[in-house]
Amino acid sequence: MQRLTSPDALEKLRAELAGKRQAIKKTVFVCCGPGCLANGSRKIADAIGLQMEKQKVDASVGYRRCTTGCHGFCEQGPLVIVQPGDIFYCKVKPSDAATIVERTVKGDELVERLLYLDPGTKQRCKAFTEIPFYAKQTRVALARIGTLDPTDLGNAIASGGYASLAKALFTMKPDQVIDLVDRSGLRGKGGGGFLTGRKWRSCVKAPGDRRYVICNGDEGDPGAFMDRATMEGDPHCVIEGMIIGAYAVGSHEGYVYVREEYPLAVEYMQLGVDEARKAGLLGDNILGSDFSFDIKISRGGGAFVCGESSALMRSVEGKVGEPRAKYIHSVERGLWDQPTVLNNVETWATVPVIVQKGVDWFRSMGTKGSPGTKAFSLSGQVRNTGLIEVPMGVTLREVIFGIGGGLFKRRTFKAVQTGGPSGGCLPEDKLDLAVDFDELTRAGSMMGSGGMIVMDDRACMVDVARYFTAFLVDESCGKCVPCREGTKQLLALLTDITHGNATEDHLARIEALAATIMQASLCALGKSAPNPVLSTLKQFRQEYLSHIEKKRCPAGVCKPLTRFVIDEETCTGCGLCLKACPVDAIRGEKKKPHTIEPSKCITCAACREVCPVDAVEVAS
Amino acid sequence: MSTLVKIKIDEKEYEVPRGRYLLAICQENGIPIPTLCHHESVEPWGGCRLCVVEFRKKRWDSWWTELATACLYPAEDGLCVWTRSEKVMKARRTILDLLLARCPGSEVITKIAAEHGVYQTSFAKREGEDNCILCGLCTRVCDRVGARAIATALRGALKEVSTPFGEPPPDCLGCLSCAHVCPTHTIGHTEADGKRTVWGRTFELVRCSGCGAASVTREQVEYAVRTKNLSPEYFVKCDACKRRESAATFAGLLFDERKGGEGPVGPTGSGPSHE
Amino acid sequence: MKTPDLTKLDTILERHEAAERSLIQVLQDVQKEYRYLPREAFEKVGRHCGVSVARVYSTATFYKAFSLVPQGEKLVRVCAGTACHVRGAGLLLDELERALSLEPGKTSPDGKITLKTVNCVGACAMAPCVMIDGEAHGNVKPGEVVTLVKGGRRDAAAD
Amino acid sequence: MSNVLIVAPDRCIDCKKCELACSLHHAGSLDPDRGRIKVLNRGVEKGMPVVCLHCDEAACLIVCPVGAISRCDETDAVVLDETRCVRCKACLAACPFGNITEDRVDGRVLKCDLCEGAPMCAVFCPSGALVTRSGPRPLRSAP
Repeated sequence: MQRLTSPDALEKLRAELAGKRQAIKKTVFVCCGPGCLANGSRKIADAIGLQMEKQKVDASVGYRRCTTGCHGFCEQGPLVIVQPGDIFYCKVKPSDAATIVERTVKGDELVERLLYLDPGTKQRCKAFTEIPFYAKQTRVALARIGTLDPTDLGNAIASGGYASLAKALFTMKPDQVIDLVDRSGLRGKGGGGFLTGRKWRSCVKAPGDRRYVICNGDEGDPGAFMDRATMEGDPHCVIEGMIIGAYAVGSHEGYVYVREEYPLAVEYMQLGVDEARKAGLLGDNILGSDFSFDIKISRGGGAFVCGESSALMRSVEGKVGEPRAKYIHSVERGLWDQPTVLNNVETWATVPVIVQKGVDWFRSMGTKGSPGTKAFSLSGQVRNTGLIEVPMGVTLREVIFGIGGGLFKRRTFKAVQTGGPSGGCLPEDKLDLAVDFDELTRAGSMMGSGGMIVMDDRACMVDVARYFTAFLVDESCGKCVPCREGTKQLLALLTDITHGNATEDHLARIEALAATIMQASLCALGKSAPNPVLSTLKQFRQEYLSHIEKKRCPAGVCKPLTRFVIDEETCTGCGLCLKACPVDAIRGEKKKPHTIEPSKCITCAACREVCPVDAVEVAS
Repeated sequence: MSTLVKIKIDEKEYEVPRGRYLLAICQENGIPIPTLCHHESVEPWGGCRLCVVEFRKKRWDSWWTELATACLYPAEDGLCVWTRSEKVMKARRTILDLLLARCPGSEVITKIAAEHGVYQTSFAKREGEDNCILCGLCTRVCDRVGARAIATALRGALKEVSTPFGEPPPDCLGCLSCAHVCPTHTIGHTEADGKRTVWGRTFELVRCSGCGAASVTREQVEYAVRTKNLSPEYFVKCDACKRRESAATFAGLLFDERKGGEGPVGPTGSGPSHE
Repeated sequence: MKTPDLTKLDTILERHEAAERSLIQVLQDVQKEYRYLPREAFEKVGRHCGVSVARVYSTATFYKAFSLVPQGEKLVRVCAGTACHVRGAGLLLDELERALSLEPGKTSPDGKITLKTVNCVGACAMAPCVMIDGEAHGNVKPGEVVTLVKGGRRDAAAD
Repeated sequence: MSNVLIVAPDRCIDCKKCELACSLHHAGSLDPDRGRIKVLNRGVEKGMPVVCLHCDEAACLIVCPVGAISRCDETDAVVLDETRCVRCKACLAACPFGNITEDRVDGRVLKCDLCEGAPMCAVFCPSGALVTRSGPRPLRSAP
C-alpha cells in the first residue's frame, strides 16, 4: 500500500477500494473467530477456496473468499456467510464446501439444511439478520468484526476505517477530542467503568516528559473473549482509537499489551500496526499532519494480575507483574513513571465510532450513567453461546433468554456469573437487573470486562466459588499478605466445605477473612478476590449450609459429598449410562432400570451427562 | 514538596510537608505503627500491609473512609487518619493471624501478634521450616546494594525468595545486607575460619595483612574498588590496624610539626583537627 | 539433559532492543524456539537486557508462558476457564490424568507429551476446550478426549 | 559556622574518658569498646585519640551502597543514618584511617557524628586534648 500523506489521499484510496468492491459479484465469508477455529473452520476456509478455484468462481472472475474474525454466533459454528444477501450457513463441515460453492456462489440457491433453524418458530432463517441472536443486538465496537479480513488494511479502509482519525487530526484540536469523549460519557470497558474523557484529561494535566497510551489486551478473565475477538477480527479499529487517543493527550508512543495465550491476536495486531505504519497512518507525520505516534506490541507472559493497570505497566517495562499501590494514579505516574492513559481493547475500539457519529448518537444508546453499548461473551450452559454487543441497560434476562436462547432442555437457570474472578454470581431474582456498571456493582457483582457465564442447576455454587478462589491463589502476584496468604486460607476453608470437613463456624470465618482481604489488599485483584465467595454466600447460602450440615452437594459436583443413584421409575434402561461409565460401576439389563454400584462409582457424572431422561440423581 | 499541609492523626492536628508519607510522619511524632516490610534504605513497598491506617477524605462530594498503607500514603491537605481504629486493628490482627499461619515458628511474628492479641493462628499452618514472610526486603536491599543476586521466584501462594535456580548465587557479594534487614532473621549465614557462607555460597573474607582479622568478602572489596573507584590500599588492613597506623602517622606528623614550630596542623579532614 | 544449541539465541537477541523492556519479549522468543528456557541462555539474556540473572529467573518463573524444563513433543492444554469449568473441563482433565498417568504441569518420562491447564484460551463458546499444540478443539467430550490427544480423529461436526 | 573538634594529642593523658562519654551518649552504656572515638596508648599517661576526620572525599560515604552515609548540612559532619544502614560493613573496610568500627554487642556500625555539633568527648575531656571551637574549619584539603 502506498503511503498516505493527506486526508484526501485516504479518501481517494477509499473510493478506489469501494469501487473495486462494487465490482465483486459474491463474497464468501468464513468465520475464523476463536469459536469457529476450535471447530475446525480453517479447514472449511481452505476447502471453500479450493472449490471456488475448482468451480471457476474465483477472484479472477469477480468472486472473493474472505476469512474473518468472530461473527458472533459461536454455538452455531463454523459459520459461512455469503454476500450479498446475508446468507448464513451454520455448523458447516469441510465436506459442505462443494455444495455451498456450487449452489450458492455459482448459483443463486440456498442450501436449506445449512440454514439456521429457529427453535422458536421452527423456521429456517435465510439471512442472519432474521435470527433473534443477531436481531436483538446493537453493534458498535464489534460492528466491522466478521465483515472484513482482519489482515488487510484495505478492507478496513474500504469499510470506513481511519476516517475518524482524519476527522480528529484535521478538524479538531486535541482538547476538542477529549471534550467529545468526555461528553459522550464513554466509560472504560475493561471493568472499572472509569470515565474515559476524565482519564484522558487527567493525563494531559499531569506533569511529565513523555506521555504514553496503552491498550490493555490482557483479557485474563476466564470466560471472556471479546477483546480477543476484536483484536483478531478488526485490529484497525483498535489502532485507530489509540491514535486518536494519543493525539488527544499528546502522546507519541503507545503499547498494545496482548496476552500470550492469544497468538493470533498478537500476530494480527502486529500486522495491523506494520501495515498502518507503511500506509502513513502510524509513525512520523501521520497522514501528512505534524502529529507523530507509533505503537509497539508487547506480549504478556501469562499472568492474570497483568490485567491490573500498574502490574501491566511493570510488565511492559519488562518487569515482574507486581502491582503498585495506586495512591498516585497511573494516569499521572504510569509507564516509566510518566503520565499514561490505559484503556482496554473495546474502549479504544469505540472511540473512532464516537468521533464519527457524535455524542448524541452515542448517548441515544444505553443508560444515563452508562451510555453506549457493551460487548459480552456469552458462554456456559446457554443455548446460543457467542460474542454479542447490546446497549447498556438491557436486562440480564433479555441477554440470556432473548439473545442467548435460554438454557438447554430440562435444565433450569441457577446463576449467571459476570465480572470474572472479581465479579460474582447473580441468581434468578436478579435477572431483571439492567446491565450497566452501577447496577451490577450494587447487586454484588460487577461488569468486569464482559464475560457472562450462565450456570444451570447442575452447577454447584460452592464449587464455583472454590474454582475462582483457586484461580486467584494461583494468579495472585504474591506481593501482599492479605491476597497471597488470605486467598490461600480462603481456599482451604472452601475446600473443607466441598470435602465435607467444615464446621459450623466456617462461614463466619470466611466472612471475616474476606473482609480483611478486601480492605487491606494492595491492588484490585486482592480487593475483589473475595467477591465470588461473598456473592455466592449471599445468594446461595442454603447451598453452603447443605454442604456443611447435611454433607451433601445438591448439584452433584463436589465428589466427596455426592452419591449418584438411578431413579428406578424414570430409568428406561436405554443403557447409555452403562456405556459411558468409565469404571463399569453400572449394572442393568436392557429396558430394565439400571443401578450404580456405590463401591465402584468414582462420581465422574458421566452417566448423568448422557442420561436422556435425567434418571441419574444425587442421592439425598 | 515543601508546602505544609494540615492533617489530623488520631484526632490531633499536625502540620506536615505535602506528599510526605504517613508512616514517616507517625514515626517522627512517636505514633506507633507496626511494619515488617519497611526499611529506610529502600523505597516504600506496601507488601506486608501491617501499617494500614484508616483515612477519611473527600472525593467529589462525599466523604469516604478506607484503609491504606501508611508507608505509601502521601500527606495531603485535610486528610484525617486513624491509626488504631477498630477497622485498622481488625485488619492488622487478621494479617498477623495469616503471618502466624505462614511462620508459626517465628519469634518476631509471635511477639508482634501477641501484642495485637493474637496468640495462635486460626488458620491452617504452613509446613516448612523457614520464617520468610516474603516482605521482599532482602531482594530489594540486594538490588539497592547493586548485587542483584536474589529475587522472588514464582508467584502467588508459591512465591519464594530465591537465588537463580536455587543454586549458589553468582552475583552475590556475600555482604549479608539481606540477612541484616530480614525482619524474621530467616536468612541463615555462618562465618568461621575466614570464610562466610550465605545462600549456599561460601566466600573468602579479606584478611587484614597486619593481624588477620576479617570483616568483608573479597567480592565486596572488588565491587567497591570497581564501581566506586576507591583505592584497593584502603582495604588491605582491618579497622584496628588502620587506626594504629593513622595514630602513628599523626603522632609522627605532630612531632615533626612541633619541631618546625608551626601552628595547628590537621590531617586531610574537615572535622576534628589535631593540634 | 544435553546442552542446547545456543547459536539461535544470538539471532533472537539481535531482534530485540538491548533494554529491560525487551526481557519478556526475548524470553517469549526463546521459549518458542527451544520449547523451554535453557538455563544456559539466562546470563546472555540478562546481559542483553541489562538485568541480573536473578531477575531473569524471577521473571521466567513468574509468568506462566515460560518453562524451565523442556516441554514434551506434544503440548496438551486443557482450558480451565470458567465456561469450560462449568461445562466439565474437570472431567476432561481427570480423564487425561488417568489415561496418561500424568499430573497437570508434568511431562511424560519419555518426553512425548506435556499436560497442562490454561486459564482460558478465549474459546469459551465452544467449551470445554482442549488445545493441542496450539490448535483449539471445542466441545470436547470426556469419552473422546484421550483419542483426540493421542492423535486420533473425533466424530465431531468439525470433520 | 560550625563547631570544630580540635584534637591536641600532646595533651592527651590516656584517661579514656572520651571513649566512655561517647559510648554513654550513643549506646547508653559505659563501655569503651562501644565508643566511636579510640585512644591509642603511646606511653605512660600518653594517649593518641583517634576519631573520624569527616574527610572531604569520605571513602565511607562513597562506598556505602545504600546511601546511608551523608554529610550533615548543619555540622558538616559525615554521618551515618542507622535506619538506612544495612550493615554490609563496606564503610568499615573502606575507611583508610580505621575510624569506623563495629559494635561487638549488637553488631551496629559505629561512626562519629560529632554529636550534632557538641561532641561529648570534648565535653568530658579533662586535659584539653579534645576541645571544640566555633568557627570555620581550620583546614580543608583533599586526601
